[in-house]
Amino acid sequence: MNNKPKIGVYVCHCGINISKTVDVEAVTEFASHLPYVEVARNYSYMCSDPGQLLIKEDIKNQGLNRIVVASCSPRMHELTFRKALAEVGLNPYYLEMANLREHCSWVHQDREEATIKAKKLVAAAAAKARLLEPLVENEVDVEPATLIIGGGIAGIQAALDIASAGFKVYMVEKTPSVGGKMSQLDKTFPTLDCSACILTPKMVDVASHPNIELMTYSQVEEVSGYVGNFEVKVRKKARYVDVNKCTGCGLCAEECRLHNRIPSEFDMGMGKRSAIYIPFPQAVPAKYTIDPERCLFLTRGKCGKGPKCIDACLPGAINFEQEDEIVEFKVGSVIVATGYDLFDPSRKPEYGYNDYPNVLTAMELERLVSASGPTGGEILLGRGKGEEPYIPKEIAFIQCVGSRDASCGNEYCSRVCCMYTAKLAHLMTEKIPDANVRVYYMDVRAFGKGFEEFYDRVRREGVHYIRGNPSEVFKRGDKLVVKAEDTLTATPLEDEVDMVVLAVGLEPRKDAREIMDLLRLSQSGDRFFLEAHPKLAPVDTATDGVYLAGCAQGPKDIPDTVAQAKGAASSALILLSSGKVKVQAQISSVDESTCRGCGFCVEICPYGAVDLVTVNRMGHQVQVARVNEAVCKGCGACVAGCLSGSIQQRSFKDEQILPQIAVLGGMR
Amino acid sequence: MYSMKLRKEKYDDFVAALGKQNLYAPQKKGETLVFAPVEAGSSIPEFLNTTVPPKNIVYPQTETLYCFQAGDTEMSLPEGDEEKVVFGIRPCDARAMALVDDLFSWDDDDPYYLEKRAKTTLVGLACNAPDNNCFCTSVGGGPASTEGLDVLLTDLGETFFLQVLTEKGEKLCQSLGELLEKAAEDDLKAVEKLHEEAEQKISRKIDTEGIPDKLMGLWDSELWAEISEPCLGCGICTYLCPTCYCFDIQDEVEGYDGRRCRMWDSCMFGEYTLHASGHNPRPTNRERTRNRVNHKYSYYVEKFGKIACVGCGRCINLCPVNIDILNILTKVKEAL
Amino acid sequence: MVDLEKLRTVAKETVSRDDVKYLIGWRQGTYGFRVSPHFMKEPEEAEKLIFSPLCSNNLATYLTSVEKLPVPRGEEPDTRKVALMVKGCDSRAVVQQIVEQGIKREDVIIIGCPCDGIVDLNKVKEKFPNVLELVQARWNNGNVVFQLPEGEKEVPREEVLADKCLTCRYPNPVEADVMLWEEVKTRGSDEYADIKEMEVKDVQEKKSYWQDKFSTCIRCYSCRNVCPMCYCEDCILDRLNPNWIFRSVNATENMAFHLTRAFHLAGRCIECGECERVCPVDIPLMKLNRKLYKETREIFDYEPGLDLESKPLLASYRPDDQEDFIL
Amino acid sequence: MSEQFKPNIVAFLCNWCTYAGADLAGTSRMQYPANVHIIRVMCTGRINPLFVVNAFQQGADGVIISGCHPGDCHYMEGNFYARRRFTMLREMLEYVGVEPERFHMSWVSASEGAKWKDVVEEAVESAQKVGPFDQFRRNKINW
Repeated sequence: MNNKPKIGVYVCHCGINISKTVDVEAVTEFASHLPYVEVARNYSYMCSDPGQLLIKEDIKNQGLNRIVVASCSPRMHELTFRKALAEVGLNPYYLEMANLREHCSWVHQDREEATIKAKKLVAAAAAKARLLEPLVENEVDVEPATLIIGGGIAGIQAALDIASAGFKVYMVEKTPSVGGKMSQLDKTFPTLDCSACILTPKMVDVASHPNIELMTYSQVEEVSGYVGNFEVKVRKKARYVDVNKCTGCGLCAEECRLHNRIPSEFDMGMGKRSAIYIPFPQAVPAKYTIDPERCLFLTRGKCGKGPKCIDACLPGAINFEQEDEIVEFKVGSVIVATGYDLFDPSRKPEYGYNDYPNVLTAMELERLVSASGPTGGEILLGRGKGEEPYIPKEIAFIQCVGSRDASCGNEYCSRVCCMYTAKLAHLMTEKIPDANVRVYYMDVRAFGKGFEEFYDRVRREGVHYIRGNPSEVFKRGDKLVVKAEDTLTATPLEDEVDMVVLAVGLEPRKDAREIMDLLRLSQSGDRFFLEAHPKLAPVDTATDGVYLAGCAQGPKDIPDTVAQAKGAASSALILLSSGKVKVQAQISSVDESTCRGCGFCVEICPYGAVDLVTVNRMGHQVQVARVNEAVCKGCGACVAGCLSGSIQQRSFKDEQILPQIAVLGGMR
Repeated sequence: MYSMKLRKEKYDDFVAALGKQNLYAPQKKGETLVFAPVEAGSSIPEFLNTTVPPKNIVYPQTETLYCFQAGDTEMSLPEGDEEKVVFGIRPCDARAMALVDDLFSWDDDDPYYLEKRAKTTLVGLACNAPDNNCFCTSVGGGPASTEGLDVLLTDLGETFFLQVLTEKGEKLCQSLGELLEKAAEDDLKAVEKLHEEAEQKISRKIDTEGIPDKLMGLWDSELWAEISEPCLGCGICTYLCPTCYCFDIQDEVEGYDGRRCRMWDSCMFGEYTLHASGHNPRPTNRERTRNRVNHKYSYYVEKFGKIACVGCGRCINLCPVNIDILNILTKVKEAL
Repeated sequence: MVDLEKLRTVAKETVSRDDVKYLIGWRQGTYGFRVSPHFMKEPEEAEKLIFSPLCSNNLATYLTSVEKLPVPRGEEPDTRKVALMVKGCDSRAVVQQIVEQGIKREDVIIIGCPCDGIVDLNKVKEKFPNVLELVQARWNNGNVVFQLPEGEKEVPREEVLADKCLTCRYPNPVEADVMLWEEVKTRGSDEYADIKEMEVKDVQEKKSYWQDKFSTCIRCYSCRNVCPMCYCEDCILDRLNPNWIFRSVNATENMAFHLTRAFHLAGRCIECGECERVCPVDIPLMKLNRKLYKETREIFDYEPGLDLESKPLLASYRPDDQEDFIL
Repeated sequence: MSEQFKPNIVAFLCNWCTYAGADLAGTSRMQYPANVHIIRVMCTGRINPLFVVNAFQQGADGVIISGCHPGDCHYMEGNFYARRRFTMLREMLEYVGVEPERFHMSWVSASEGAKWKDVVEEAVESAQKVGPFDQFRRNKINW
């Protein structure tokens, strides 16, 4: 094929957006005299159908083989025009754009200067276009399976969706049971459904679904590979219980020498468990686990005359010899649903959480309210050892603890606290009919479906909302004093109460860094995982084939979490069901004949896309770099690090950029 | 022709008198002696010879042949050259120019070179005290050789003794008018004595007899590998050689503007003989070194009847790894 | 102290090994103070080898500069080891070459020659002009003793040693399979006085200084070819497409050439000074290289050619690298 | 000089942050000098420091390198490599007499259109201070 460059230049008026400042006619005339330019035209809207048709017709009729579109930002319409080229059989990468709108007509007013600049930009684009090469978007096969990290409601929902679509799911959960934070909740706002009632069936479904392989008490150790072809290593931690034999009867826990002596994480430390335990009665799988940090036998090497749990277990499931197991498998996509941590209120010492037992977090209250909680659903507060527990009558909620608060590093709104506070306040009035409940708030954000209505209802029920951020909680006699200012009436308050509930916010998990390193994710300013685009790609990440669901990406309530999980599942399914994935075309490649195998590119590549391989060069075994095309993301960092210029990024080669510099530098 | 004298204290006036022409003389640039245009008020430097030979005055290291526009067929030629006078060129370097003239006017005249050469007047300076590694007498030259020169000067201490050798030289002297004095009979005697003494002072010598004829017989000799082993493949020996004239022609394009240039090339560079296919008929320093020696001492002799080496000693002085042409020739003779 | 007997014995033994291709050392040159690299293949050649204050060549450059000729079908390439005599600076070049995978550690036998400093031939020539007879030299308490035709002459080190040796911090090989004699004491320290002096000059002075220096460059590429760290298969300076730097010899291309060369050595230059030594037109190349070396040390706390396990400076980063100049 | 010198600035921007930031400056109709010309690459990591030398050779009076803030690189690490490379380059350029006013590097995110405008103005103003670049500009010599 004769590949002598025949360039078509198309200058867009963009209505008057460009033509108002840039003399479009003059630019077109100028472009028509540039070397290798066969056709130069202008049109009111190049991106419109007739505009695109102009290009297509010229390609067909005049045999153009390079197209320069001088219009808006390539970030806006590069894909549009690439498609147009492809539709008439011209390789879509024979397109170069000159940004005359965002970078020229909109930012300059002097028509003469703007026109000169526009000419330069067009000339530079034409200089590069001449040297463009056709690129092929390769495809790789997709392993029809998904890894889901995290077994909370987000992970559960995504797993069920993908599994129901007929694809394999590997779910890895760090704790001994799926369920996540939602399983700790008593009721859910604003409908006041019982959390367990709606969640447990899904938990059971996950465990029983034939397409889901559930790995609880397990951690992802390593993820390598790339979209469609991730290789995963999971560490299944030793439970010291053979899950195939364990019936979940619980006799072992009864016999454990530490029976009911270890604070239960599930009950926020207010309930007790044994060293061999299930986190909560509805746990899935309902299999016991020995806590290796607590079990006397595991920590000290002896437990009385011998671990009593062994004798108690009739099926003989207990096995202290058990070791961690490494499982390896391949998946095509990954969903990160690792959830969140609750804000630790001891970081706000003014609220006295560490000092007074009757300052609780909302989650602690949640467990108190729960019928399955440590008090069987009664709101009973201990006064200290040997003293009678009491029922609080004066109750204060403090909102935005650890949210919207730059002093503790969290500027964001946690989005759920307003509504869970309203819910708990409602439950207080329900459980303790003579209680006085007030809520200290900054703003009430009741934006979801049924939220505002619920907030209204709670207020009607007598919950008193006071606008003001308390400065201090301290003790006076038997009472706690909340010191605040009612900012609506400008009244300083010292409010004596029996119980203070802190509406703690949501924070990124402390172990988020491990996941980031594992999957090459980034964080946004709030330290939650960064989505590929905040609006248009909220479940995608910078790593192709890795998706986000739930609070790992940012605070959200259950319906939003479920919606995002379904979104992530659908994104993963697009990949899995198409079976193929296109890889980047503008990626790096190595000229193996000049590469000297120094490995700088290997060190530099953030994706591990470059390897050194041994090749035979005229009879000599020499090392050269080679790019894994499916992994390369086309950043080009390797190119600038290569001393011999042997590695080049397609469409951004040195020989393509240098002419741009020449034109923009000298315009000769 | 005839002889004159120039008093050294009149050098300034001499420079002024030639003001309209471009006068080149040895100048210190940093630590290095090169031929450069002389400015008024500069003095005659003490020098044996310049590091860089004056060949670039008639044969620039980079020379624009013509300019063009990408995608266009029109071209523009560079402007013509000005008259130049080279003051203080050593006889070896002038001989080198005379040697290279044969090449550039051989099958086709090379207008770029010949025009510059015609417009250049060479005022040579005989060597009274040759350097350690000078061996001009072994290759047909001498410290007072006149070949290629228009005027030969000899340093008599207070004055320069001028021997006018060509018409160009005469024209130059005439333009100097009063500045020159008539030379005396004694002066000529003193000059001849100086020339003779200088020749005696040349300490490194080789009898080149037989070398040109027999070099080709050593084509496959182990000698070349041994000699070239430490060679770094740099361009010192060739770029600083007054007789090396190889060039490459390259297009230099900036954006859309281009020019076709001729630039010095060196047969010691790997890519000098590199084919587009990737094949290189002279793949290692062994073949390249052999070529360099053969070219000077065999091929050029075959073609033009002269050894293309003037014994200036630059390649010996400056080779970073002490590859010594006299040592090579000695070994060649031993091997013959 | 230098022990030529030991050197020759080790050389003989090494060359006699079946797995050794040759040994690269130094021998006397053809006249005066000159020394030439020697590729020793037979044990009998041992007597030619020397080590003295005249042995300036950094032989590490030959490890990577061997042309790999096409191997005829049916034949195997010669993959035997190369033995190399190294001074302190030379050994750093070898280490850096290994770090950059230019050579493999197991393919080279490093014979360490602790070194009290090498002479600068220009300084020597100034002291002893017109010496044609072969001259030998040795160290005496750090000073240099020349065996001239008229007798021995001792010269204080400050007067004849190369500048790089006067500030040398690594006179002893940092990596060696055999160390030929006891280590010498480190006499130098490097405060970069010359660099700092340059840094504080005003911009016009800097400009004309470098313009002046680079304008004499004839682009013979001896600085590149002698550099043990310049060993790309195909140097970008020789490429026509892309044509980064024109072959034209003029102020702009010379400047760009030298900036490119220096930048490509950023974090890689091991300060052996060979480029400056071989430059026929006396461009003070080390003044530029050492500037980058200084910044490498001061900003990134990094020195190349010391640690076989280190990562190349510009192929690594720290998240907290300084960035005070960035807007 | 009655007419103020208009320096020619070549800017190398990463696609994801500063190029987008410059787009935002456009969308927000911010006004800045017209003598800055942008070359888009995918990442600051792609910008070969020798591009800067080349830009000066080819007639730039000033150069801007700009990309994502550290930690925000679309490709995670590209800007970290760029930072090291340009730290060294900047030291070298200043040392050989290229005024530091001619070389600017910045972190401008996709949301910092206003910062981009500031960077351009800063680059133009400081290049104005030091005047046209002719130290090793190509077209001044031999053309």
